[in-house]
Amino acid sequence: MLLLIGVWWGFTYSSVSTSSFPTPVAVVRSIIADGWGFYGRNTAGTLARAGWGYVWGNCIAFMLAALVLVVPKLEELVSQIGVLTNCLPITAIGPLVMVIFGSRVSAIALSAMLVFFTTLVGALTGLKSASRSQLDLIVVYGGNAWTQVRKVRILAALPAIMTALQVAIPGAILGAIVGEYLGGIDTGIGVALNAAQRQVQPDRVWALSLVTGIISLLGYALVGVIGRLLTPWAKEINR
Amino acid sequence: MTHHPRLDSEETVGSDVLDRGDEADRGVDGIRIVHLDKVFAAGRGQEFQAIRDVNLAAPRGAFVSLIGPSGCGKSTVLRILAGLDRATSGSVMVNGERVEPGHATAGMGIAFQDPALLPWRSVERNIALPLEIQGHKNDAAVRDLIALVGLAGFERSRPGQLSGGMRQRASIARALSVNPRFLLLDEPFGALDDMTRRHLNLELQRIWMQRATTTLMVTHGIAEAVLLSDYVAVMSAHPGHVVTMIPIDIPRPRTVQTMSTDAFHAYVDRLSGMLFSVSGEDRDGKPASDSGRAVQP
Amino acid sequence: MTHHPRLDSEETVGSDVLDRGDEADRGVDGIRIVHLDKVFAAGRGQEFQAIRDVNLAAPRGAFVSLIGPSGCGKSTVLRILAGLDRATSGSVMVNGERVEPGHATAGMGIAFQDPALLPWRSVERNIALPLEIQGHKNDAAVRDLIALVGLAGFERSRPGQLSGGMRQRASIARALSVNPRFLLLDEPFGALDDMTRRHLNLELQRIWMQRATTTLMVTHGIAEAVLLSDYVAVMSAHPGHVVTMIPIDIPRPRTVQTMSTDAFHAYVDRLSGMLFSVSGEDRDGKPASDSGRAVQP
Amino acid sequence: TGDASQDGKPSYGTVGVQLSWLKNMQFAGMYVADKDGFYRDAGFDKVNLISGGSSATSAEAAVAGGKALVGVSSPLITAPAIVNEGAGFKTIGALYQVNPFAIVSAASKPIRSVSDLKGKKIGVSDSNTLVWKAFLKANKLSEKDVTTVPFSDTSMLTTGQVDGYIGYTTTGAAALTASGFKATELLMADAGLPMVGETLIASQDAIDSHRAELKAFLKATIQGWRKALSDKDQAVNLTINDYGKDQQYSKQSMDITYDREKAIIETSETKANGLLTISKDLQSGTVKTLTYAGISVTPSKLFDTSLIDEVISENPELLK
Amino acid sequence: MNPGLRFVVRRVCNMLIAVVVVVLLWQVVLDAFDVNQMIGKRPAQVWTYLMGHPDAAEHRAMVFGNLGITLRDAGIGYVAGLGFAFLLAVLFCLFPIAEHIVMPTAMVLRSIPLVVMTPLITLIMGIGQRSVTTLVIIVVFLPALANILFGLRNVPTASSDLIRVYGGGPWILLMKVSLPGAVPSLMASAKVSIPSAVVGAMIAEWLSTGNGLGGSISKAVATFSYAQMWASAIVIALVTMIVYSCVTILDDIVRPRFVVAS
Ligand SMILES: Nc1ncnc2c1ncn2[C@@H]1O[C@H](COP(=O)(O)OP(=O)(O)OP(=O)(O)O)[C@@H](O)[C@H]1O
Ligand SMILES: Nc1ncnc2c1ncn2[C@@H]1O[C@H](COP(=O)(O)OP(=O)(O)OP(=O)(O)O)[C@@H](O)[C@H]1O
Ligand SMILES: [Mg+2]
Ligand SMILES: [Mg+2]
Repeated sequence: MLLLIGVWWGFTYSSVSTSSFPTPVAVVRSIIADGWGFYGRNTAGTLARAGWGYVWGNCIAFMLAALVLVVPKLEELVSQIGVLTNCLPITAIGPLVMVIFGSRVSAIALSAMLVFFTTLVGALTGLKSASRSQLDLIVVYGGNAWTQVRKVRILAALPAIMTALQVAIPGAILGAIVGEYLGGIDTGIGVALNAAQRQVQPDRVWALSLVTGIISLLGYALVGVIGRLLTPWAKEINR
Repeated sequence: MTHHPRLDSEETVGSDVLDRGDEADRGVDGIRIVHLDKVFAAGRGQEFQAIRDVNLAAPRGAFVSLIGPSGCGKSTVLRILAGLDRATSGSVMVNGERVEPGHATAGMGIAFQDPALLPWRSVERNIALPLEIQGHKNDAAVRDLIALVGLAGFERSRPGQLSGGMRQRASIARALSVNPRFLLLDEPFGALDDMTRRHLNLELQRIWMQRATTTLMVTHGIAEAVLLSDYVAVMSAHPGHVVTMIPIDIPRPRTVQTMSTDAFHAYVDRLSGMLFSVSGEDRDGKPASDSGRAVQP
Repeated sequence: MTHHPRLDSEETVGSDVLDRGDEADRGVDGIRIVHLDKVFAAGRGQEFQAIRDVNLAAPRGAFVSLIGPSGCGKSTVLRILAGLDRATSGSVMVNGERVEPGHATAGMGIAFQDPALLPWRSVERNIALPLEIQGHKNDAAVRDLIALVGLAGFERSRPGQLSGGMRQRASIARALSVNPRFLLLDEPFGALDDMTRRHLNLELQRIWMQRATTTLMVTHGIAEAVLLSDYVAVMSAHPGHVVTMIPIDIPRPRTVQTMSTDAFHAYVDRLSGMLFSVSGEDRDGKPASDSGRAVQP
Repeated sequence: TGDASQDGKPSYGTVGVQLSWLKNMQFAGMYVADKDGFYRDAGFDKVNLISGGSSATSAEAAVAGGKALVGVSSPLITAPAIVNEGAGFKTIGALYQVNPFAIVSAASKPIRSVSDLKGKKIGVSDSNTLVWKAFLKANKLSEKDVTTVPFSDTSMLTTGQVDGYIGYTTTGAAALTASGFKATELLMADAGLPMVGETLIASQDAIDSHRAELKAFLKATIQGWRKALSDKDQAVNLTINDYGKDQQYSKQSMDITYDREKAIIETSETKANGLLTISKDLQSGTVKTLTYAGISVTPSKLFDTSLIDEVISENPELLK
Repeated sequence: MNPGLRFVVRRVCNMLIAVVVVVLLWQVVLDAFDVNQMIGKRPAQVWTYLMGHPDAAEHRAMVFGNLGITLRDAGIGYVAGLGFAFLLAVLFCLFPIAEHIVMPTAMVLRSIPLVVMTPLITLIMGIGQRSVTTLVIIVVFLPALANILFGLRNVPTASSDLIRVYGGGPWILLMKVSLPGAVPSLMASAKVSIPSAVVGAMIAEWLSTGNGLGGSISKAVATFSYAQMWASAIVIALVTMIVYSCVTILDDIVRPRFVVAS
């Protein structure tokens, strides 16, 4: 991290006019100058959207993953739909999302979309990681496929799912910001970023980006910690 | 089904157990394995015949042990009996019901060769799992079973925090938790010291006598097999085949003292001899050669 | 280091083995375990003392068996000896070298309690793995080992295609593949039938005698321990502790016939008695109660 | 058509207006109309000003989807929508009387006339592709004479990756200068591309069936802009501290923007005809510009000035 | 029919079913939300644009021409991004300290919107292939890295113990255990990265070169040419789905060699 700042400093110091790529000092100064009123409100808006997007994206991913578990034939189809949601550029789906969901929810929808596929693939991979003998155990005591899912597969998948959930964090935030960037919203990092860019305030642009990065980092670390708490067995026998 | 399974055994099976007055409800249809074959796909288009024409019949409520050299197909037979694997041919019935692959036999308890505990569950919750699946909870029973296998104090430990033997004991407790009418045990005491093993042997006998549980146990301990069984089936290898089934005619309940009787020793010696003769021809104790690999087109 | 480990044993250890003229290069520093403690974190801030003040010394080239009730800490001792776990306190030396956690002892072979085969490697390549790691290949040796453990014909099978006993045999072969000067075996024969087990016992003795391998074997088979060992250490449980170490004074090579001698039976009975006394107070064979769980603040 | 409430005043309920960009100076008149109650007086319970953003077609989409009664857009988007899709939109008024697009360049390496352009590298964002095409055509420049690259941020100019970029005169050079980078601009309007900007669009359906409502909206909006143009403090204040509060705009740059906007909103024509009106000349000029961009449309297809004309004639006070 | 052929036929059928369902879904969603026909083109309209329209040939030439550019951009970025992620994951395994330096950087890079990043990247790399590739790498990189790393780390303790007792260091652990064990995760990353690479390439084209489908789609949106936009989007979506299917088939072939149920 320190290294990164160092490189940044060196870069901005030496080569480029500071009017376009600010030094770390300028960025920090800009953060202090804008203050809590600015960042508090904008990040709160973005976080709320990213949070909802995260929840929705993950819920849908889990529902589809569960569906695949019950009807394994659907796997190909479900992941193909995942691919579909993930391979279209935002410039293409942005207007559509705005029309379908309304401008206010579009940031949430985009955020959910970016989260969805990562989690879906993580969940599908994880749900296959239960061992044969663990599944047999359920069968012999009269459990059905659904019991296997509940008692074994979900928990066996938990480490993989937690990784997916971790990776989904920056996705969720990015989605929310891009959604805000597209329009229809008054408060949020994406809006502030767009405005700052137009107003030629590179200090603020980079400050906002930095804040975003830090938020992602915190979220990523947080999910990591939760994951470790949730799966204490992962480092134990690990068959 | 009136067809009687052909047994490649010297003895015939049945009447002596049925004579036991206290177990009048036991029928002759406890376990019935007829012409069982299992061929595994062994990769690169090859096939491997693990067992061939296995036949075995035991009355309801009987305790049957299955012994044989390592790799002869004991676990394979057991997994087919449990409905976990599909036989290549042949049929299997348990307590009067036909075993269908993928369908659990009602009232079955099973301990696999590997303990297969769920790593995220505590000992207690691992043992309670079958009850949970079947929708009835019974905390008291679980507690009793934990004490029975000597795991009191470790209720909340996870499998990763247990020793090998402790894991195996948890797996036995789990098999017993459902009050099974049909019990399958695959080398249940292999990782236990003699003391613990003997204790659990006798507890198993007590439980079996109380509940008239039809039981099939795979084991490597000949003494253990004689101590517990009504019948001991001996398998030969490559491909696995039940060569004989010997009724053990020692009165119940058997105790530690039983193990020093002449009758007991006679059975142990006889079975050792048999096992020896199916295991190999070499006097120095060379094991069954696993090299006669049957490759079929 | 001149400090001599205190042994809670009736016997003292050493001279009798050194007398054996054919093994002149064996020192007195084969295995030296001094005041070994291991405390596990047991979750929720609690701690669990698995072993306390374990002491054990054996000369270079000796064959030592470790017996004790299930869960008494045998595997824990073995893992510390292997440098896999860090002791909470105490020190461990092997063949004159201090064991440092995380550093492999040169020339060590080990078979874990669970076979730990790599599922994507064939039997053959699993057995060759230690050689591969150490950078020397020896296909002939691997082939011989496969034959030795009776896995000929299964060289190319994957572990998932083997029976439990076959997997265990592969793991033994792997432990032997490095021509070890120091061998650790954790219940290596637990999943094998008597016939195979006896064969491998004798093979192990042969290899050990040829190579003067310092060996520590954890086992539940008292007869096996007596058959193979120079010393048998007996552990009690909760927390684990070596209560005694008994030298086995039976001439080598021992054979199947050895097992019917009176000396052999005397040792077996004596060890059974000891194991019984450390295991529990209950005549009916109640196992060591695992309930006295030491929880420290 | 709104219901007449008890006191005979019409009531149009709540309507949405899709703005073309974030809430900045560009919509000051609407803020005033909202704050000072002109919309309420005109019969609206509430006028929702919906922010736009980088999604270029949001106004057309919102109007077509019925989410907004009026959208703020540009002929450069509306015309293709009409031509390509046969869409039933009309431009019913225009705020900017002068084509707001400009080529912004560094003062140290200025592009002041078309002849300066040769051999230069110009950043053009996708939404400005058409106007750039029209500009090249109108000035008989070929694609080879200037290099076009996608434009993402003004830093491309300040770091010299491009020699100029296409932006709004209201924000472009002014904001750059305010940030400490001396910039100049070449107005497209001065280079043969007359065009209206910040146009108000409505669907044909609304024009036919909600005429009174639209007229009420136009009237209140004109009132708002009249007030905004006469009271700079209020306009700038509302933008910085109210509607655009979360963007913390700097007063300095808003002041500059205000002045620039005023110049292209209040022309001699609007002084005579009223704000938001579009003269016949300007209509045909716009259509000509569109033709350069490869879009052939007739004034009557693109514009419907009947509403604004009626509003002005019915409310002569709007001209004073 | 031989099993290999049957396998391929089954996968192709699955693929076709997926396409049909997607097309149905497309129609149904647009109808359900009553999306205006000008913006939400229906399958039939896209078909007309590409096949039935008088200028259809021209349209096709344009769309497929751009498709080629995009596939090239995505392909280069995909290989580079995945390779880079793989190398870094391996590096992290060997030197865990490196993770503490690189991971935060990767996170920050990933969460900064590309619109902000692009000018910096084009400044360093120049406008063209190199900056497109860099942008694709940024998009592909983090999820791939996290997945591969998870796979490499998810080593059974028993296996790592085995390597350690025989004196194997991190490198041997990696070669003998971690890598073979991580094959499922590697394949999962290879799959997830396909759509990421495509979308990354299109974003990069939009922001940096203006070529390819990324450039043409956003220009089409800006000029209200929704038929062209939809046609481009659908074509790239279908192509991505096909590529994804191919990698899935590869996965199905490779995976069983490494995960053997025991
Ligand atoms: N999935 C499989 N694929 C191929 N061969 C298999 C498979 N499972 C088992 N076998 C083979 O079938 C034979 C019998 O295996 P099984 O596990 O039934 O032996 P066992 O009698 O239980 O041996 P042990 O006492 O060692 O557990 C073995 O030779 C084994 O290699
Ligand atoms: N990782 C761990 N965390 C907590 N407790 C542990 C852990 N590993 C082992 N123990 C405890 O340490 C004790 C000794 O375990 P160990 O595996 O050494 O026993 P053992 O003598 O090998 O038994 P067995 O004969 O059953 O294999 C057991 O009570 C076990 O519960
Ligand atoms: Mg078996
Ligand atoms: Mg152990």
